Amino acid sequence: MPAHVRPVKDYIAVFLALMAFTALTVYASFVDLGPASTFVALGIAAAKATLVILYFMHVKGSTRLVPVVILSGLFFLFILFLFLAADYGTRGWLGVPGR
Amino acid sequence: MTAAATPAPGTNPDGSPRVHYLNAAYGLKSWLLTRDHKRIALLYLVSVSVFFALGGLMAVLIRMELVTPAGDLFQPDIYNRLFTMHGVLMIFFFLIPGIPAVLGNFLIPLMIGAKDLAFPRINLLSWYLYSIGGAFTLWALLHGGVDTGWTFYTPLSTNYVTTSVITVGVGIFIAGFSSILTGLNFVVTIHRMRAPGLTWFRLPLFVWSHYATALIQILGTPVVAIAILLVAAERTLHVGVFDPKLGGDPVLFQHLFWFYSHPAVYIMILPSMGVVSELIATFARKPIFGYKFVAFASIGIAVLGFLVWGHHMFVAGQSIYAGVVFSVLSMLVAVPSAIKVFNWTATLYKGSISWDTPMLYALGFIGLFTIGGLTGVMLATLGIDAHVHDTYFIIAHFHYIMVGGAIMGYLGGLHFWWPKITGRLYPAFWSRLSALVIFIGFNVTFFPQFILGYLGMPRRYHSYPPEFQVLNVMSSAGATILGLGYLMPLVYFIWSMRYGPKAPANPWGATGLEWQTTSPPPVENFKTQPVVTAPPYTYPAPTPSPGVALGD
Amino acid sequence: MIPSSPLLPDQASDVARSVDHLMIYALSGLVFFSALIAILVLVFMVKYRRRSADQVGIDVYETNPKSHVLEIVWSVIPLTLLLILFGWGTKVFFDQNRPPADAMQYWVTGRQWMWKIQHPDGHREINELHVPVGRAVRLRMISEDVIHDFFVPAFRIHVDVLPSRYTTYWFKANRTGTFHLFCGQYCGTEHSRMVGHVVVMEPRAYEAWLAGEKTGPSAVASGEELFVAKSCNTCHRPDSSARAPILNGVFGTQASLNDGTKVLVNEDYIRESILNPAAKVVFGYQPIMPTFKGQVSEEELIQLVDYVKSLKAAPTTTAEAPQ
Amino acid sequence: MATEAHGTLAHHFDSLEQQKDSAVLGMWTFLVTEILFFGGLFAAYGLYRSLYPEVFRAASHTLSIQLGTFNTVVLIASSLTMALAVRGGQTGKGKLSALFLVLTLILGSTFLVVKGFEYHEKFVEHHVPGATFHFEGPDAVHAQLFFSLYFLMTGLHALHMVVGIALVAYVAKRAAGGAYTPENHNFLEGTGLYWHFVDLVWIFLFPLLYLIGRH
Repeated sequence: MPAHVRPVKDYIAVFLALMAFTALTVYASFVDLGPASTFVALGIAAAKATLVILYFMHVKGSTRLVPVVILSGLFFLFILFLFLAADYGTRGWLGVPGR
Repeated sequence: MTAAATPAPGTNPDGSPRVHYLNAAYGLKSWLLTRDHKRIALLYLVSVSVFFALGGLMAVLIRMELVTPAGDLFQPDIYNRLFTMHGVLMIFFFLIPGIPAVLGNFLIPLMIGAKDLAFPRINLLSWYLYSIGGAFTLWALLHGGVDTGWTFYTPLSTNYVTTSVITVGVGIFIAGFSSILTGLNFVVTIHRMRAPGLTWFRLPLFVWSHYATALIQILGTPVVAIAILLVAAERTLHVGVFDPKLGGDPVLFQHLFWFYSHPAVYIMILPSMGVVSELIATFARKPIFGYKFVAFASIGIAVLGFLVWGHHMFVAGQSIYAGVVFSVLSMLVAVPSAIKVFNWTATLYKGSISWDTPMLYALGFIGLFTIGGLTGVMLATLGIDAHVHDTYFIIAHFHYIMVGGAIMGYLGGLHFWWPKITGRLYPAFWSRLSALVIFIGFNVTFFPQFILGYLGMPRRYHSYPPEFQVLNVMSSAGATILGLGYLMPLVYFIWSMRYGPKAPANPWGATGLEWQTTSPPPVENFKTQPVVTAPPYTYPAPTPSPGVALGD
Repeated sequence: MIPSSPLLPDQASDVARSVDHLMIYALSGLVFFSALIAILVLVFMVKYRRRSADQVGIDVYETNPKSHVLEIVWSVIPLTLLLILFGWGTKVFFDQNRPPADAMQYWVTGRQWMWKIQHPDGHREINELHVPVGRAVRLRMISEDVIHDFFVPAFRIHVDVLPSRYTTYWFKANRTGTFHLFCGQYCGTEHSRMVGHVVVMEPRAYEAWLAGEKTGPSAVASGEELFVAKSCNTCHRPDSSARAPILNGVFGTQASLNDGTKVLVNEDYIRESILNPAAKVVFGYQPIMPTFKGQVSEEELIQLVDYVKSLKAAPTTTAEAPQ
Repeated sequence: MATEAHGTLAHHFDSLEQQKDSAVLGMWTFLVTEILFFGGLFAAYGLYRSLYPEVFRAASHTLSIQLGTFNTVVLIASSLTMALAVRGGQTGKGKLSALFLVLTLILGSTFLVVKGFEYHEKFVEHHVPGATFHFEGPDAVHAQLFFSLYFLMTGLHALHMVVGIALVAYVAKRAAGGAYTPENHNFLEGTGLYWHFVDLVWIFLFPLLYLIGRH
């Protein structure tokens, strides 16, 4: 609704921040961070995604229900990842093939 | 009905309005292009009934084959296609859309005092998607069907069978979209379209359970969609995400499949629980014992339902430790289900209980669901599941949940709201008899299968060792009774549409906004916006308000 | 031939007995609760039947402050019983899945639609498994095509047979007899004919039976032959100039890989290293080994794996053996 | 989804605000299903990447980081133009909105063209899974798995782009015709949300497929 029109400069600022994050993540990928590199890359991606969701997608300033919907979706996605990891990560602990 | 000495303009002599949603427009186009949720519900009613009949026919053929141990009626390939298509049709095209798309579609706007669902065009689209998905599946059926089992386990489904896996996969994929859109419509409608005064804790439990169902439809369906897509990709594109020969893991498919397909069981049973809550309250004429517990139990089942899928994979090569986690979480799901059953039973205490047909179905539901649920607990126990996994024990268990639970609730709901949907009453004697016949037929069919399963008869067996024959013959005999029981409502419902006595607005003396409007309801449900001032199930029920119903 | 009782399957191992005990516990819970619900429903139906058309029920929930207590009681009691069931069931499941160390090693290869079985001494049979009574038997299983499942109701355990890696089934028969063997996972057209028998015999009868049958070379011996026939020994040799890791004594150890991680050398790793040698290359070696995918059958793989498993560390080459 | 009611208030809503809230909530709910749809593929990718880290790293090195970065910039820029187009709808400037939508369209098409070049390169290098697949280096089997997942994920993403471009074209035409008002531009808003979502997927695909462990 007209009450929630965001100034153009906000959008430009978000865009520039996204560009900066993109440069950062490309740069980070060429630095040997060891196993942390995955987390750095995904962390930067999550930060970029948050910016897009909050500003471009107007979740900031929306009704409270919208973030609840998004977070519950992410929660169940997390459940999928978590239990997959629980299976594949503990295979072989018992020392009996197939268990 | 308030008796009017002279009928008001636009009403029949008995006070009901002359124009309602059924006769507001005529012709095929007025049905196929309708955006009225009530008409779409009827479109769904017809189409799911067709699929139920087809699936039932296959069940009959399966039971005929199993009368003798030798496997002498059909070739094994035909038998395999029969049980696969039985599962596919019943699960994806009858049970999952069944109650939500028929009763939910019809009732949710009525129950919350809205004129329609939030997105009427999407509602119609979802019926078309369902029909297209169904058409794909039927097309595949005519071309020989599928013989992978409804679970489509890889690598059998990807690299070994030559039947129409992709066609049926596409059908299920499209029907999945229909299911997602229905769920989406319900969630938005329940959040945004409630009548003034209708707070969350004044919602009928039917609406609560549909809300929980919608959450599963939205969150689970996409994952099975991608799993089916990957199966199709493996069959066509030399992609090997699940193919051990190409470096993939077939067990991953089972994870993705059951991430949806276990919660999908709750898509089938939760709406039925909602129906039963309505029936128990109405026919005991008192509020549901522990309304909030029952409401939150629905949400609890939906959420916990997502955490337990691995109990289908205890012996599938899953890590034993993951199995332990899934087992204990599965035990937890039993708690909200137990809460529901105890609360329904407690509601009967000091009630004013009538023995009308819908109530008989509801009580049948409680009994059968209790057995189904408790055997489910056995299956969640690692040590027992290791033995009865993929035997007739599990067949019996999920038929107790899906047929004894979901279909009993569906039929109970149909009998309860039939006067509202069609404006006609059906014969009381025959309908009571049908409830009894179905209950008996069901138990004779499926109880012997528990024993068969524990004895070790594996599922999906076309021929079996002769010592299992006695119980199989019993089961097949029961199926005959059950089939007869299902034919009875078909006959008297169709009869009632033409010859049944006209139904008043509130034949059962029930609370709930849907009984405040006329039977059948007008096109926009209520003439004036209803306002809710009390919790649900406050008896005695208010007489239908002429203001809401007729607008005068 | 096959004894059967009308309501209970044969019970032919100690584990089967403990599964039955567990089942009795669960079943008594089922009977108790479903009887409770059924009786309450029927009693209320009759006692509180509607006596006049406008009679309404009495809401006891809001008026009785103890209602919430009741809710908690009927949540906590089932939960407690369920957790007992869970704990007990888990214990039984571990018993079902953890073979004792002294178990006799058999091999099972599933394919559409038959079971191929090899005995420790090399004897083979199809759809029949002869075992001595009173000895723990461990089956190492793999499928050549789709997922199958080894299921003997008398032993009360299913285990899926996967095409991607080995799985394990074990039992210790405590009585002689002939018991059903089923494929428990739907595997295509002739799934219901992928059945056979487990014949449990007195040890002496088993020895006599083995002696009467034509016996082939043992798996280890066949594996050794294959090891030479496929020229594995040209690279995997116990001397310092070898281009490939020395295999003596590697089984059961942790091998360091080129990417810095470690992997347990077990049956699955050896099988994978034959089929897809470059996937996990031992530290210090080049990925030069060709794949043997399509050149060796699952049964030959079993023999090779077993041969590698049998190679004991030679005292002279300990310095070269990967840790 | 926000296909309901372009012009004014639909008959079954009480107010425009209720209608807009419903549209936004419906679109987001739909996007949540999309998250889980892609989520299944991400799960498969994450699983195999953690099981075969070496070869996945080696295979991901063959992707062009220049083209990937270029496409990331293009897509984020298209998100900016889309956000400004929606802002045009909010302020009732239909022509401006249409202009930004056309820009979005051009940027989106650029992305697809570049993606097409990348795919072409894969064909030339025999990195397309199938009989002709060839991978220099150890463990070609799991390298092929990487490329299977690469094509599935980027292909599904590209498919969503195509749908998005069709939607944007339709919305641009309507915006130019003055169909969207500050009170009701729900379809424009919904299209914007969809477009941003497609961008979001790429924001995760880019590091996962192209970047991690480049050193």
